Amino acid sequence: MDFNLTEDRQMLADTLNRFLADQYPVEHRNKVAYDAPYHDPKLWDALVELGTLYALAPEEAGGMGGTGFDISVVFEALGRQITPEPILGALMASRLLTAAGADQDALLSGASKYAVAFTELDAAYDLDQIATTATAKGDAYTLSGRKSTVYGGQVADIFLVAAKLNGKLALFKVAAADANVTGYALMDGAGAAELLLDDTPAALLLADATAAMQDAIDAGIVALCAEAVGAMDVTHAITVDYLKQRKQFGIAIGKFQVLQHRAVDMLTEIEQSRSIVIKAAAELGGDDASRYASMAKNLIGRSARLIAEEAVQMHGGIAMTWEYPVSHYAKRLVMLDAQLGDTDYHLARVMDGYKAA
Amino acid sequence: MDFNLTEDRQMLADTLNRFLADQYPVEHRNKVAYDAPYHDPKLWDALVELGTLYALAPEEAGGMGGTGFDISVVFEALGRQITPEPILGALMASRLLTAAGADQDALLSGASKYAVAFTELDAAYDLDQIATTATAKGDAYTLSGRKSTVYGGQVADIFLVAAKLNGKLALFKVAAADANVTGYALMDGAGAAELLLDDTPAALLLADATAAMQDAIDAGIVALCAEAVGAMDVTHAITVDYLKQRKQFGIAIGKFQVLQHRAVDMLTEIEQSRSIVIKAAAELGGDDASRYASMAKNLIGRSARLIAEEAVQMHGGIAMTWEYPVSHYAKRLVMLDAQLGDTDYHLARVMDGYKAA
Amino acid sequence: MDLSYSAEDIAFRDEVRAYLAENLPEHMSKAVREGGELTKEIMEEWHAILNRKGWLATIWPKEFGGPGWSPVQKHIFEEECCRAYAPRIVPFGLSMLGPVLQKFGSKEQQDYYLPRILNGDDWWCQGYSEPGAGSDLASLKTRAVRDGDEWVINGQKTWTTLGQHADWIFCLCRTDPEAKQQEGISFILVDMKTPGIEVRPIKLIEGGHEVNEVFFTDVRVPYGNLVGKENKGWTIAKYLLTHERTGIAGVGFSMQALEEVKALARKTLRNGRPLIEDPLFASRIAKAEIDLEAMKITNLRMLFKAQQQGAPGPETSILKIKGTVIHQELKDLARRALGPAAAPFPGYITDGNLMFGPAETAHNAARYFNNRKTSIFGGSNEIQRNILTKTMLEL
Amino acid sequence: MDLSYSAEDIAFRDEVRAYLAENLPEHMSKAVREGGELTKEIMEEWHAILNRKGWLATIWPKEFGGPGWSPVQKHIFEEECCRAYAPRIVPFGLSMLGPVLQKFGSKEQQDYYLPRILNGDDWWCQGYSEPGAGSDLASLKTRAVRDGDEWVINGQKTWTTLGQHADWIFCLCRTDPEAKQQEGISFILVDMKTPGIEVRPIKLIEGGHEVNEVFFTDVRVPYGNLVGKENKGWTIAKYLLTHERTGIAGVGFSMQALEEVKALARKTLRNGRPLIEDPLFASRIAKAEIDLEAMKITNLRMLFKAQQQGAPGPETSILKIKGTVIHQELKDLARRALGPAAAPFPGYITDGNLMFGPAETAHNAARYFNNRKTSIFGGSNEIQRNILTKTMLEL
Repeated sequence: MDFNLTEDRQMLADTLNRFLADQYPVEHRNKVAYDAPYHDPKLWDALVELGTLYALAPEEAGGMGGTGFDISVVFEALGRQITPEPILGALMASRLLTAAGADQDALLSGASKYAVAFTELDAAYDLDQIATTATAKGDAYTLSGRKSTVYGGQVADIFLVAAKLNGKLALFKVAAADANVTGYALMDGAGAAELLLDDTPAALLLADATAAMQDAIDAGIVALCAEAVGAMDVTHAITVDYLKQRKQFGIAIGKFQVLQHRAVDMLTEIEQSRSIVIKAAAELGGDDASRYASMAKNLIGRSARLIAEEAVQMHGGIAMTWEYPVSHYAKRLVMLDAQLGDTDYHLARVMDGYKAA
Repeated sequence: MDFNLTEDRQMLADTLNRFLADQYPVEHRNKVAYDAPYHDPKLWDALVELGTLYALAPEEAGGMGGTGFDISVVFEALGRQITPEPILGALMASRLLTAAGADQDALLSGASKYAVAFTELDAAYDLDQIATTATAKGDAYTLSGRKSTVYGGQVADIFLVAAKLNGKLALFKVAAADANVTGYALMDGAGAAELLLDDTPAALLLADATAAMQDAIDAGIVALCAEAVGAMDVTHAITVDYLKQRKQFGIAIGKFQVLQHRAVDMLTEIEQSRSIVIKAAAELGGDDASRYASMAKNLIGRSARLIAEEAVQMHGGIAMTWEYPVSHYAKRLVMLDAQLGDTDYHLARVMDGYKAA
Repeated sequence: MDLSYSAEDIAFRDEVRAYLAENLPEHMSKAVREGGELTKEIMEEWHAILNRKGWLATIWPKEFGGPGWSPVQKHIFEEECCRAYAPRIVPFGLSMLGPVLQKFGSKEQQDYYLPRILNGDDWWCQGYSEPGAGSDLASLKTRAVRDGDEWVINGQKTWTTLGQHADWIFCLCRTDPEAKQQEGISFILVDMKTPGIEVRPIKLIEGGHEVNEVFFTDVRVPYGNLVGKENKGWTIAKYLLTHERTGIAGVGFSMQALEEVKALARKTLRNGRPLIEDPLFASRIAKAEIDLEAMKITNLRMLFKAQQQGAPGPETSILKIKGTVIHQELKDLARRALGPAAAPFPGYITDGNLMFGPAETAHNAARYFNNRKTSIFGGSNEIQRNILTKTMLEL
Repeated sequence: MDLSYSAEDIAFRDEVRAYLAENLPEHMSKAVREGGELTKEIMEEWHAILNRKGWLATIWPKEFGGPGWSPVQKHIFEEECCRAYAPRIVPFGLSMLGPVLQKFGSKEQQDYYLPRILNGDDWWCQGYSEPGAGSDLASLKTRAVRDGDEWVINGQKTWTTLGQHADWIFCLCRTDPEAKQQEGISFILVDMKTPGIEVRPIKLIEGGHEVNEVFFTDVRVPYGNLVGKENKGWTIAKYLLTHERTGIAGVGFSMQALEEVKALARKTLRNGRPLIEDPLFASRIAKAEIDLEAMKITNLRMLFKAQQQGAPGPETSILKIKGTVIHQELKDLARRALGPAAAPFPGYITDGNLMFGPAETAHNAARYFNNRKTSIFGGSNEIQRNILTKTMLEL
């Protein structure tokens, strides 16, 4: 048993944290997160340069990491600065390409941006409900359907698209140039796209992709949850600092016991969140990966909302403004619940396990 | 719109409150509530004398009240002293006898004690699951099955028993003398009984009793919820008083803001509880009676647990002792959730309404 | 005990309902349903419509142009307006300054300002909060110094709602810096066109422009713009804080929000079935609905008590606390119901083919975030708990 | 980062598991499962079994007869004992007085008392709390006055757990009434057979007898029963409060409780189907299970940190707060699962034909109420939050 990071991972964490704190102050983050293309291409290049993407893939796929702990280290750092770079898509695409045994040099070198298109309007979280269809035309395929809120899709070169083929969920590669892509900003910054497919040419990657998609989702959940822990840490630190600085009725509001105890309860939930991410990261790739990913996403869904709402409430009006960083952290913490399955969706998955047993 | 009690009801409330406060101090209550027959026969007589039972039945059935507000006035007063007298059974039996057009003079005069036996081990709350069976023998009937936790059953003269007859839920009258009755004390004081029926002779009251049983349950819920409001009021008052008296670290603990805000949140939930009981009482007997009864029982289930747990926690060790009244109020507040359908059961009933709509 | 409305009240409700059906323009109720920011034009137009009917200044006494309604009638009117998705009445002139002038203003002030409020000639805003003086109003710093027949005002106000539209602002200013905190404050009316005033927008969490900062640099207004006595502005501020608090439960808005959530959960498919059939989501709705049903009665009980006693008591803080919690929970559910479809930044999806659902849903996430304000402003829920601690628990 | 146990730890776990399977008598694990109060005999018998194996004083250094385990091994041992439903070890002699004597006691005291604790010759209880001095220990009033070679003790202790069985009590007594609150307190050992001691039972909320009041009237004990320096008892009390806190999360007990709830929810029919298929109930279990999974890791993280730093830090208060909340929630679920069948007062249904289910369930409601104590004693959760405020948030 050892809860220390390996030296390599600690170095990666330190590098990313230093780099982002230095190059990516929140004012800059807010500017790029809400102006097309809803991220900072220079920062993307710099993050690639630092080896961020290589950390997300295993050696056999050309990377230098790819375990749950590699993923959580990277995304916790990204979360501390609520970085809107489209790295989640790269992670999930890398898992899928690894499963398909496909080349991913262009992905890991940052030359091509990938986005993963599972979600549809009536299939927010559940793979079973995907309705986009694939049709074989000789050796080639075309896809028809609408993929919705494809995170990072506004700048993707390549989409990995889930579609029904012969009654099974299959995975296809679609070039952005071949599809109808409409990008837009998100409430919490960063971008996404609607992807309209209408007999759009596509290359088959996996004919039976459910297991690989679930693994990509599990990895994505570890990433999102680690991102949330990073963002919660910063939000809590800003809040506690504010409690020390801000005076009301002549004394620092941090002297009010009610706010003290609520700040302690936030701390407790953050520590619990950190723990469940460690567990989900440790289990990633194993037989119980999905179960612990669901546990993590549920707990984070609850704690992130608590931290966001309490941070705003304890600040008062100031945290309701665009100018004050906490508002942006709060938005990210709340909105990430709707990525890759929300609190209730994952609770129900844990409950489903009780029936089987 | 008028939220004042009528003069008659106010007088009844005052009389009951004065009488119980005077004749039924908590030490006496605790003695009779845990010693067979788990109530105070003299007090029962006195309550009957004061007209308590007549207040629960409408004029056409020989009573002088019987509306939701009559019921809530009586039970709120009983709840203030956590009175263990078996009056809930009398109320529900009275509703059933009224529905059956049967004579209830013996009930209202207090000469006969009635208990209502719906619950079974595998039918805790849901009438659909009742498995006790009735068999016709000429004009007479016999019943077989086990009725469980029949509140007040330890002293009942007559049981009104729900059993399946020709695929329908029917209602029967069973004399205690004819049945196998085992009485016992309850965790929160007062008594109940297991009723073993084995070809036990019974008189048919209603061949299709579901609607009447539901009405009796709705009325019982109004009663239990009003009882809870009375008990919560007293619990809160004792707690606030304790916060004023008790010193720690040299000052009254009521000066700690954390305890202040938690005491305020208790108050808020009690006022909400009072409101939902008023609503359920107003709707009793109408088309939406069951819906509002379910709402009341769910809200009370949540608030009563909160008040019980917070009262104990804010007191500290003293409220963990048998000697201190709050422990008994806490037990009653928590345990009444399991009577006539618990928090979850009634929430699900409210949710069922969404499907229909 | 009788929860039903009297025959007269029911007749009144029917009259209001019929009137709204007839006179509330559809583009207005549509704009309210869609949940974006309302334009100044919509708000002014709706004011004018109600004013023509004599139903604008619902809480004013008859002598000043109010309709002379009972508290229950006022409540019914508010409920019906919510039910019809009528625009909210901007409260600063009608609900705040109006009653203040009626109680503390001079005859001249009443005669001049009150008709102009009714006519919509003046759009008022409120100059209370300052940076560093939010819930702790008594520590405000904006100075007003008498110079002959004029006040000279210097300082800064903030959270000035809809100040960007305003013609006038009523301010609390410190006029005696030697006096103790709550003493030495005066209530002064200021024309926003006076030189030295600058209004700067504050962008809110969800990107909207609803509140402002207002800066005062050597702003000169007539001495006669003082309302009430010099240095006695705190009395007025307190009067406003306790006046007409029964609306603070926001029951009507929560009823709107509940209907929206249910409609949305019926339309949204999750795991292949309507979201309202998902037990976890349905249980969240049901809990909120039950709390709201109780709140309706709590609200009426306090309304009834206020009617009997002539004024609302401190227990109305319960309405503020629980009312905002319920409303915020419902707004959370609306966002949750949409799932990822709530994620787009409002305004980005204008192409009809690409919309995620009915236009009403486009602002759901924005409304959730914007509504976090309700437990903060008007005396935060923590301040309300402090008030209840003192008044109801006497701790 | 590596959550798995080392090969040595796994071997150790297997050894413990095999030993418990072999040596824990079934009547004991049955009694623990059933949840009633354990008899003195069971507790003493189990102590003796573990002592024979050398596994009784798990936290004692080897020199005093401990097994010399690492923190991880101690944790594994505790977890396995819970898993096997072994009786809890009564902590007063082994976990509290033992470490105190080892750090503060004289050689004579160590030589005399420590072997007797291991042998079970002396049953110890704790004399800390007093009426009026619960979480606020420093205000205690029990006096010990030196009279030649003796202490004369007068006063009252309360919440003395299992004091009815005790041979000895260790007490905090005020020995210098002039000194400031936390000064002037001494740590004294008292033979319960000394004249002037009276033990009165306190009946608890659920009817059980677990704690007592202990009255001291002119109780004379040798001066040499003082542990450590005169007037320096507060140092010892503080040492005990921060010593060996990792067990306070109660993870093993919560794992027991979770298994019980699941088993019960599988057996119980509600609305005609197993309760575990009821989405509302299942969601309550699932939330608690998720919180517990996180708590397991939080516990291990703090254990790991304590192992690296040599002592647990103030953040272990988190374990107390969240650990008790999770355990209490699970006890609530067990009571809820039974529904009305949880209502009978324990002990009334002894007739096998009339029982409501397996004997394990008879005490579910009683256990729920009894366990409300865990968030109160050992420094209430409010006190833990105060500690975290000061140490972790520095507010």
